[in-house]
Amino acid sequence: MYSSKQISKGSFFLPKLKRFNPLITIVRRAISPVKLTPEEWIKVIKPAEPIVELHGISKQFGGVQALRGVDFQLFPAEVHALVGENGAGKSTLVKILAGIHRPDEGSLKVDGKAIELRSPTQAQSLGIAVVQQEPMLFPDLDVAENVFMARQPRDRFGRIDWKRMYREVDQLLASLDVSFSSHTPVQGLSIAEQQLVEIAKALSIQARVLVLDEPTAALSAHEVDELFAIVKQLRERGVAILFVSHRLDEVFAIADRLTVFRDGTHIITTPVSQITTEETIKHMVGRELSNFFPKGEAEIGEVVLEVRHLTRPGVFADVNFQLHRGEILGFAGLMGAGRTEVARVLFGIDQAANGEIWLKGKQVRIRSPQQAMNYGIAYVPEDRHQQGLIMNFSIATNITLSILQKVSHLGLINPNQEQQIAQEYANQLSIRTSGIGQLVNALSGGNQQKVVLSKWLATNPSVLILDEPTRGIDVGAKAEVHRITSDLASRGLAIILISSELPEVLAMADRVVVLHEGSISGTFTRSEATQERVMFAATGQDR
Amino acid sequence: MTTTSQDVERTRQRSHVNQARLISRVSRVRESGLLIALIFIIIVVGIQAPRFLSVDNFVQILLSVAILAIVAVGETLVVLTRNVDLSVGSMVGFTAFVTAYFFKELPGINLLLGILLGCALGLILGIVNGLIVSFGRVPAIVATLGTLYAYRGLVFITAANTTSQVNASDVPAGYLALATTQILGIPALILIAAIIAIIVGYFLRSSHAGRQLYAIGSNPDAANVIGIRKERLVFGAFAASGLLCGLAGVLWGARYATVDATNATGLELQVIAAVVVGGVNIFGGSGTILGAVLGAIVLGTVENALNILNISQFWLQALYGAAIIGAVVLDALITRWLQRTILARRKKA
Amino acid sequence: GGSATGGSGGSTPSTGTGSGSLNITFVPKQINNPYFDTAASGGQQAAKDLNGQFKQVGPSSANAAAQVPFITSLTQQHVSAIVISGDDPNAVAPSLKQAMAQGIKVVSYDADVAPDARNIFVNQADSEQIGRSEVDLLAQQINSTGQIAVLSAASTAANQNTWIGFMKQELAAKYPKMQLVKVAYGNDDDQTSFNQTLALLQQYPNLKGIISPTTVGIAAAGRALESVHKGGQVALTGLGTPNQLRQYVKDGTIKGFELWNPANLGYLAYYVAGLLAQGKIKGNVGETFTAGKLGSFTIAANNVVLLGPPTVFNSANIDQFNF
Amino acid sequence: MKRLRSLLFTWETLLVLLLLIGCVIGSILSPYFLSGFNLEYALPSNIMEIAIMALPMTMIIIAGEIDLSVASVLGLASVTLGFLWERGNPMWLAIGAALLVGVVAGYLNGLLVTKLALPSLVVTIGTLALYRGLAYVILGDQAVSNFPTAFTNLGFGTIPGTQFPWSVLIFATLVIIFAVILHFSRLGRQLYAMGNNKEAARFSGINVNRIKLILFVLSGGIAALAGIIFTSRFSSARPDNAVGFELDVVTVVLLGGVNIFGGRGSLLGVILAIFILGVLQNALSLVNISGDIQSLAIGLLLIFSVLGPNIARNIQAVIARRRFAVGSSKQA
Ligand SMILES: Nc1ncnc2c1ncn2[C@@H]1O[C@H](COP(=O)(O)OP(=O)(O)OP(=O)(O)O)[C@@H](O)[C@H]1O
Ligand SMILES: Nc1ncnc2c1ncn2[C@@H]1O[C@H](COP(=O)(O)OP(=O)(O)OP(=O)(O)O)[C@@H](O)[C@H]1O
Ligand SMILES: [Mg+2]
Ligand SMILES: [Mg+2]
Repeated sequence: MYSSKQISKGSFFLPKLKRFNPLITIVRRAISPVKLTPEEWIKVIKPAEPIVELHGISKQFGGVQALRGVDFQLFPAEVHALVGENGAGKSTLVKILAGIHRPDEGSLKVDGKAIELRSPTQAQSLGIAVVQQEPMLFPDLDVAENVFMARQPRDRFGRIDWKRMYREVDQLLASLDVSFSSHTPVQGLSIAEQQLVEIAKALSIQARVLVLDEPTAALSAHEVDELFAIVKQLRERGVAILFVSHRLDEVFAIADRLTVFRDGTHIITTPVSQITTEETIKHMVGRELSNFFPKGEAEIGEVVLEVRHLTRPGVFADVNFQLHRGEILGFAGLMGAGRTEVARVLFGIDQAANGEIWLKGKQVRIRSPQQAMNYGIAYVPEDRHQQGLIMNFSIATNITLSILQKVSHLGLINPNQEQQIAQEYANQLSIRTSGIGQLVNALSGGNQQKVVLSKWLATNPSVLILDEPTRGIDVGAKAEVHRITSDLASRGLAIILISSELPEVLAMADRVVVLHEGSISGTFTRSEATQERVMFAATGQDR
Repeated sequence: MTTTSQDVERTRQRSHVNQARLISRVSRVRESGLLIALIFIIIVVGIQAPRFLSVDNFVQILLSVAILAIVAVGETLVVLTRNVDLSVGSMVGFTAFVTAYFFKELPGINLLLGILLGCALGLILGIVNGLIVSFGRVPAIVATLGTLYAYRGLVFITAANTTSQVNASDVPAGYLALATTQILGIPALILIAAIIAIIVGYFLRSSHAGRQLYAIGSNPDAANVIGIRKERLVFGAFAASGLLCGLAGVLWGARYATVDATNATGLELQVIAAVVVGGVNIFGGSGTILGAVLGAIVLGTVENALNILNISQFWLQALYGAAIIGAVVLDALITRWLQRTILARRKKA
Repeated sequence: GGSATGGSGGSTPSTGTGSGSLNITFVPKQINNPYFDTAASGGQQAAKDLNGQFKQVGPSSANAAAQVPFITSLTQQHVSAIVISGDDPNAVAPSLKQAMAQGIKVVSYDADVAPDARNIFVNQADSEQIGRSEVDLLAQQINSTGQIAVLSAASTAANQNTWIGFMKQELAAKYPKMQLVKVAYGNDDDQTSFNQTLALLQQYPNLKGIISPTTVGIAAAGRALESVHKGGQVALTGLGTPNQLRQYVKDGTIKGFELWNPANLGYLAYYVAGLLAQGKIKGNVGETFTAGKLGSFTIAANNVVLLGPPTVFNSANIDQFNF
Repeated sequence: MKRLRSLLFTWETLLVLLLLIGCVIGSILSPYFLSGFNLEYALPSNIMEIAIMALPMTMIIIAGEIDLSVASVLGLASVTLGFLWERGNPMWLAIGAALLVGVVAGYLNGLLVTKLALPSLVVTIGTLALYRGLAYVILGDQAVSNFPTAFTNLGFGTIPGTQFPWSVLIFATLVIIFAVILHFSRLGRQLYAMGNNKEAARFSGINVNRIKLILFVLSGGIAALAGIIFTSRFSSARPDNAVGFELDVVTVVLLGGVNIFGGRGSLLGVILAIFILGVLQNALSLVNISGDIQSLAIGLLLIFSVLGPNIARNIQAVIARRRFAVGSSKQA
């Protein structure tokens, strides 16, 4: 692959460039000692055709249409932001660029040549570096090897040159100003740190197209600054950067142009200078924010659940909050903030080291999910496919899985009763299906989520914990989930709503608890809670 | 940026340095731990029976584990990729028998040719395993459990249609000499095993393919994403295991001279014990050749000690079982403790 | 190979017992074992002489349980007689009784089974004689002094244990200066026997001799002695086949060992079974009969027929034998 | 569920076919194959231990685990039985102790798997060696065989009026119990859930660890029971009893269409597979094909019992993908 001498020189020259390519001159110039200002860059670039050009790309997963004939262009030396709600299709596009997914339809051009991206290696060899949304690393190996795996520098005998590898990785890490070394084993790095390793990896292949899928989601403010510094540096060198993010403030801080996706369709592409945050959000959700989330009226009752000084070393510490009857308590925070971990402890999957949990005035120890269920706690987990459902069970068997006792006598299951109960909830939550005998893996994301909800409502809980309940489900289903949630609250359920989608929390929650690196960094009432304040608390900045 | 977050960074820095040290220390623990165990055994037994401490005895121990070590090296390659090869015993048995028979039928034949034949046969058997596992998508445990019996069946059929047993007098002295000759005063068997261990260890350390074996075992999906050819490498690992079993078989025939259809039965247990005791993670991703070889030596030493101390050999198999479980349990506890400390350290920062 | 045997086996439904075509099957402890194969060759010889059929079936590894299915299926085939070397005298007894109940004659050879589970036991050699003579053999080589050890087969093997019993008696009676320091078990497995021999040499540095009353064991022991260059220094004797041990006798690792002729054993066993099946003998104690080339025999107490004294092989005569 | 059921259905019909073919070939090969004695006695009695151990194994594999130590537990139980009987303890005590040993052995497997979250595969490879070793330690160099006829009849005698051995009766009873548990009970449902997705099962309030523990204890106990039957059938307790049976047990379960990764499979399939194995062994030994070729056949059977469905599934997948592609392009 790449002889890594070039890296050591620190230049970002890309050997795999096609010959006879006008761009080559540009990049040559870019890495030549003569530094060009961004302005000069724009001059050089604009006439050039886009590095990457997508045309009429569609992609479908089972039932879900992730992308519908989207067009998209990426120019050298631009930072291009891609925004959209969860499930808008951003990551799908990214994965197509990375050569992980192949589009069902549409064409992809690199340097104006039509290309079939067959594999990640091929994408890399074209100079496309991708930082996935979820880090994909080798826990048993150290940082350096993770960065260079399958591309380790070799000496003239073809042996791996460890010295040089560590040296070069350390250089990369230095430029990222991270807190770990090239020798640190990846097992034990936080998600944020793993994300940084991924970025180092991307930089190491001297990309001219760098794709970052929500890179900042898990980063601390400081790390974000470092990252942006690097992004700017790369832009100066003529690298094209695709930047996927939910954080509009960042987008407006760094991006030159901006593209909005909604439900897998391309809505608009425009220079950031010519659009406002409000307009962008409008494009993203397709409606006015105000009337988007149905907000049921529920009167807040007595305290149902109280948590005091709850601590799980290494994950979260000294968490305190109260949850009332009929209340929706929003949990905001960055990915990895520890929200899910708190929920897991409340549901008895993990054990807290210390702290107290009080249910309806009685202190309780929750050692297992069964116990939690007996106490009337229900947990809709964040990962539908892995934790929520048995994918090749039918709708009915999934719904009754949590209440097998109810539908069985002397340990034997009563099929009629099972069917009947399942049908009941399928109707109540209007799950669209050919019948409750259908396998859930054939359902759309939204309907799958409704099956999970049914499963937990069937236990008729008094405390319902929803972890990212609308992640990756389409707008319609989303609205329904919100409707269901709020009238569950009005029926007197106490609900904890964990969501990475700020607008959702702000609109749904009566109160918002914000976690940052495992401790509560702010609690706001509906009236106090603004996008800005919550985001500040979530990123741990005091203000 | 506020001062507080700088402090945070600095403390995190520190915690991470500790972390790196901690983990690298623990990862070295297995080899060193094995060495300590070994020395401990030697001292204890030595006190009981001074005869145990003789150089000659240690040579004997090394001789008795040389073949086992060669097979364990191959097994390590497979285990690193999150697979397992249970058919090694049958592969060794098969090649041992065929090679010996070959020498019996063609006594005049070039020694090297015979050795190559054995290795080639082993390679073929390994390739079959590899095909079934990585292209037939049959879980390694099932596939090799199957070939364990299938290959053994082949040995019996071969024996039934040729000769039920090859005796010392049937094969050329040159072949038998493989196991007895000494080079520079060191028995050839030990040298061969050592050379192979060094070569493979070197391959694992300094070649792309070698590192990619670790990658596959550590996180198969990630390996796919960065375009590592999982199937090919796993296939290669099984093939290599077969090849080494072939060589081991050749040496087996030379060492034991009398070869019948049941030879090397149950070897797989010893091999897996050696590998697991040697600290090769049975879920792949981590472990070294040095570890595996040390594991074999430890087991050999224990066996030898049992005999020296005149303890019933009936304990041996139980001991292998205990060794396997002990090792796995130890690993589990270590990793658990490691993760806890790391999480704690990180979050304290 | 297998299918061929299958064809012949399946395609010849026998007409049960009584005179008429003899259809006799050997069930050794283990197939592909040179000792039993030699015995089988004798059986085939006898089959020719009695113009009967010979077949051999059995497990691929010595294991009592594994013998039973074969006995059952032979019972169903109504073979005229089963000739068996019982891996475990009692494990096979029930199914053998079942066979006898169906009128099938049962003759045990090499290793006896429960007396009520067979008509006649063809004994290769008197256990007492074997035990004692082997000690004598070794005594000659180490002029009756020093530590000796026994390398036996599977610790569960009945015949081995009886022999060892008599060895001990003989030692106690005649050789006070020889002491038996250990009985090691090689499980009739090359590797184990080999390692056990080495272990013996280490535990007892001044070990003078080893007796291995099993063909696998003695061969492995020979190889082990050779590999540590102790051939000749530590005397080795026991039961083995000339082909296996020719090498070691020639290079002096083994001065002498003994064995009855397995081929003759197989011959006699088949012959006895044949006569029983044809009703020519009843199998009662005291009956005498002639077994083809081997001459005449008498059925001794507990319906045992004794083959005769074992042959002693040494560098002088070994080349006259090929089995 | 429909697709799953239909898939299983096809697999089981395939097994029925295989069984019939086996019987036809068997009866062609040997005139004795179809005899009552053969079908009622010889064929079943030789596979009953395997058949019995296959029942809990089915559950364990469906739940996504595996227990390779069963044959060793059988041996250990058998040896315990003999050891105690030889030392003049009453039979009932010896039998009780043997069963207890089995349960304890299973419990140890269970503990290692649940408490330390170790993979059952590794644990039971270890205990496979350990338990067998203990059997050798206990009974070292003897075999116990002087069992009372009352006891040996259990394994060797036949049900009055038939030629069926008693073990068939035990097996039949167990089959009914296991079938009910696996296919109609809460536990059964939970097993399938675990096999499909342990985490989701746990998140649904299923006590995964407790169930695992139960399974391994059950497996140990049943293996001990098999050990008792085995001992009485051969009236012989030896350390090497039933060496290598684990392969046959796993083979029949996989051949029965149970997915090695758990979550799919039915008891019916396994029962059919048991009979197929029985017919195979029986027919082969009827035509005097010795053990070696049988082990070859079984090994191949094991491989193909997984390879076959895999290939089938791949083909299905390809077809499905084609159909789907067509569909999607139509939509667009
Ligand atoms: N591998 C997959 N299998 C099935 N459905 C998928 C898969 N990947 C994505 N989807 C679905 O495709 C749609 C788009 O997913 P995608 O990850 O592209 O959204 P996104 O914009 O990245 O969302 P987020 O902001 O949460 O990352 C979602 O409905 C998602 O559920
Ligand atoms: N794979 C991992 N390695 C190390 N630490 C991890 C890992 N996964 C999670 N953590 C830690 O556990 C804590 C909680 O992570 P988790 O993602 O569950 O929190 P969360 O707030 O639920 O995030 P999400 O936005 O995904 O819900 C964080 O401190 C994170 O660093
Ligand atoms: Mg995404
Ligand atoms: Mg979460």
